[in-house]
Amino acid sequence: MLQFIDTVGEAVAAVKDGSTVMIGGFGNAGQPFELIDALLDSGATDLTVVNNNAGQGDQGLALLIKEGRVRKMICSFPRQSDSWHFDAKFKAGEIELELVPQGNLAERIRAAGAGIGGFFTPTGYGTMLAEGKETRIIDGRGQVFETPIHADIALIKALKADGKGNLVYRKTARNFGPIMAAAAKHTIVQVSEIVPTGALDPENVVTPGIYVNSIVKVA
Amino acid sequence: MLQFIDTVGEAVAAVKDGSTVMIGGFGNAGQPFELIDALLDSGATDLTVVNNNAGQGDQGLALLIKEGRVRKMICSFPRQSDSWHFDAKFKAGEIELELVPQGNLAERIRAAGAGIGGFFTPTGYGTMLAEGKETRIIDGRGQVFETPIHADIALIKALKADGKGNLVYRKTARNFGPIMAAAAKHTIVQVSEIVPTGALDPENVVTPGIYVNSIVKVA
Amino acid sequence: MSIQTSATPLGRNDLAALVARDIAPGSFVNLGIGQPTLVSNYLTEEQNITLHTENGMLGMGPEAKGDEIDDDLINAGKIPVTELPGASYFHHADSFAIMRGGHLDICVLGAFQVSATGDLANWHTGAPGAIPAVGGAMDLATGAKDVFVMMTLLTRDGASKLVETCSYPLTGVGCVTRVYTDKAVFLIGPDGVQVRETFGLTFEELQALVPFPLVPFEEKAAGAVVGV
Amino acid sequence: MSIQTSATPLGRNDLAALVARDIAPGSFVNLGIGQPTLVSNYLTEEQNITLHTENGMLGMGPEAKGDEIDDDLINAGKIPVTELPGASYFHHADSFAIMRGGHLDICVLGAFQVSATGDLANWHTGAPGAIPAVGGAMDLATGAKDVFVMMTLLTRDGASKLVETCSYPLTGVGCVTRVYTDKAVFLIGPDGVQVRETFGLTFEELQALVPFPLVPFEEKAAGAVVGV
Repeated sequence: MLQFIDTVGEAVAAVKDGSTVMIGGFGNAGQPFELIDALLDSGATDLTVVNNNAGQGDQGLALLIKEGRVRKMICSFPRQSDSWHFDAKFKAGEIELELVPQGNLAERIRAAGAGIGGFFTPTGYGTMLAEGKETRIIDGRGQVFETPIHADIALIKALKADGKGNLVYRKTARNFGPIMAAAAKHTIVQVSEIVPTGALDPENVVTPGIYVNSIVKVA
Repeated sequence: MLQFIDTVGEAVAAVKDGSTVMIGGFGNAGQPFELIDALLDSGATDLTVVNNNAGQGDQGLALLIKEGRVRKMICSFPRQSDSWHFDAKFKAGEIELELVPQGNLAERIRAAGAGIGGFFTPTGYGTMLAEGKETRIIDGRGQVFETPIHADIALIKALKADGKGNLVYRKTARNFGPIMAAAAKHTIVQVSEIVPTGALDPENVVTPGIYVNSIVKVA
Repeated sequence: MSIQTSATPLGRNDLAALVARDIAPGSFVNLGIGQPTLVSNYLTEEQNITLHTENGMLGMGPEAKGDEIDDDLINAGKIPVTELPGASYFHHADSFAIMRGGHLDICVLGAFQVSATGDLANWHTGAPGAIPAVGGAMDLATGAKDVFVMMTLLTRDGASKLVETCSYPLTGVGCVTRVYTDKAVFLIGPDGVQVRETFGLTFEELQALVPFPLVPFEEKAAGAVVGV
Repeated sequence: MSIQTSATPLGRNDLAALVARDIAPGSFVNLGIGQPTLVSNYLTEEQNITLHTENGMLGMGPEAKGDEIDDDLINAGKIPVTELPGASYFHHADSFAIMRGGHLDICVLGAFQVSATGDLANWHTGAPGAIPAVGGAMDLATGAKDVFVMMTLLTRDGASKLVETCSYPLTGVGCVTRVYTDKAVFLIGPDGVQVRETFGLTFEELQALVPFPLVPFEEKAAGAVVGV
């Protein structure tokens, strides 16, 4: 049942130790920084985190990693100029990494939401990221079998929500939000604005409310 | 290269004998009637047609079937109270039928556009529509392997197009349009209105122009 | 037996009202073509149920009348419908992702037969020469969290549609969780088929009509209201 | 040889201008991070090229400056960019469906190595202890109709990056169709690696740098402009 929640702290109480947590965003666009900060405060640990990156600088996901709360990262691009907290944990053998081509990451998340048991894709065929995976030749092209990525929780950021939990996003901040909302059992959304039901044009809803569990407005 | 074409007749000249043609629409909503009529006039034959149904009454797709121009139908729901032309051809053994659960039809069309080589789905497992297909148990559920449906041509209907070929639809007339546009090598769209580039909000574009080849305005 | 709740068999409308009462507030529901459509007449505003139609919409309203009719706004049965505040439209793959991804709380379907283990047969008689048509039935049967069936218990010839094994071609395997009939409500689970209530006959009279052993409902088992 | 077109090696900007000239009008193009980004500076309005960025946009404009900067509008390199009329936004799975479904006419990527059969290595040095990061490189390499590589022909140590077989971990197999370098443009096809033009050296001098046999360009083979 959809809930409108007053504080990010109450919203992230749904995250338990050992949870798999998807976190939206690509770069800073679409990162639910306030929810991530609340997750840091919540103390939840032993997390598997799904995000495109593995934290940047000294904020958000990078701090979760620094504090040793992330057991495993599933991401496409961990290494960046300012991913020092991940780099340190990785080199110390204190964090597990599942490196996934970005398109496979997106498609595997989408597959989880869409009830697909697995799919074949040419991406990664013949590379070390396909090692140990099932492959087959389809229509003359080598393809790799990839499986859905499900999550217990999704933390995402949208621009507006209406009373039914329908969401719209803004520009490239949309990125992983819609597919993560569909792939997680429990989706928590921070929005800039809550509008009355009926205020969003049904043609323009990007994430229907069926995928949303908790909404919190962030100033 | 995107083309704006004056008449439906010129637009459907891209359909050749033997082509696989996807036709949008669910019921009358989203059916590109004018394009289908033009296809009838064009004389193209030996077609494989992908549509949710197999024609209704004495119009559109039903007439293409009546005239013997459709070699094979790929659809989910051929039998209706007014599908008499399909029924007659089918009983006479003059048309081939590939019956596909509607969700598999949609997902297979989507897979073609998205470059997926095939996928496993629980839909149809243990039924006669899975006979002869590869199956496996994934996470304890029986699943069936389904392959993408590609097409030479898509004929679809949208509400508006801009100068870049971006499309928006109207209500439940959206249905198969966006996924067929992506799955076909050549997508022909009939629209009610052509608006200047920049007149559609980039947040609300449903089909980006990259999927569109020909646009014809139908009064 | 104490499970009897009505002195007479239930009519289609009473049955629809019963199904509607059993849907939890806030649920997302897909109602199949035919008899299940009647359920929408008995959903209350307080229940705040969101209806999904497979042809690309959440927040579907009642059937459209007169000036409300819009050729671009129809349901899966191709009947003109209306749009409620908070509705949304999406394309067919996204619509079936909602169904197949397990996001619908309940779908309500008609049936030719339901088996003791929840197999569903509702799309094809298998008769020689019959032209098959499946539509979205297999996706709904396989994808919804709970699949409710509404049907008469007996065929016109008096045979039970609740059977040990379906003789008609299957729509889905082990997918039905409840069966609402004119004579009884059945809950299908790992422990067999429980009879939650009977209408106009005793448990023993009902058992005599159904060709496999039934189990009287136990209060500790699954209750009435299902959904979110 | 008649294929030489320039008396000196090409600088990065001249090379970017050459790539831009070779893109057919109306094409949909993805420019990778780094050197390929320079190509956008040389695309003309008449070419009507639509740029895609993997993080969910078609119709990307130039880098944003000053007041144009919007934290919600960035490219794959996380640089603030602008929006052109006719742009569209979509989520990550839809964005990668564009790339993976073969809808982009051309992508332009940097590389560590390209093999004689078009294998690409551009994501990982394979050095012990190096933290790998792949991003969208494998999707672009595998999905675009044509994959152009821009790189210097030689490493700082003077080794050819055009190799018989890649020693670095692969990004994609047999995917590169053209290689633009400071010393020559190479076309990779079923008949081997053709040299379309050289910059500041003869075919024979070029051949001496590359560790497998090159083929001089024949006019009948693939021309210059590629795309829609």
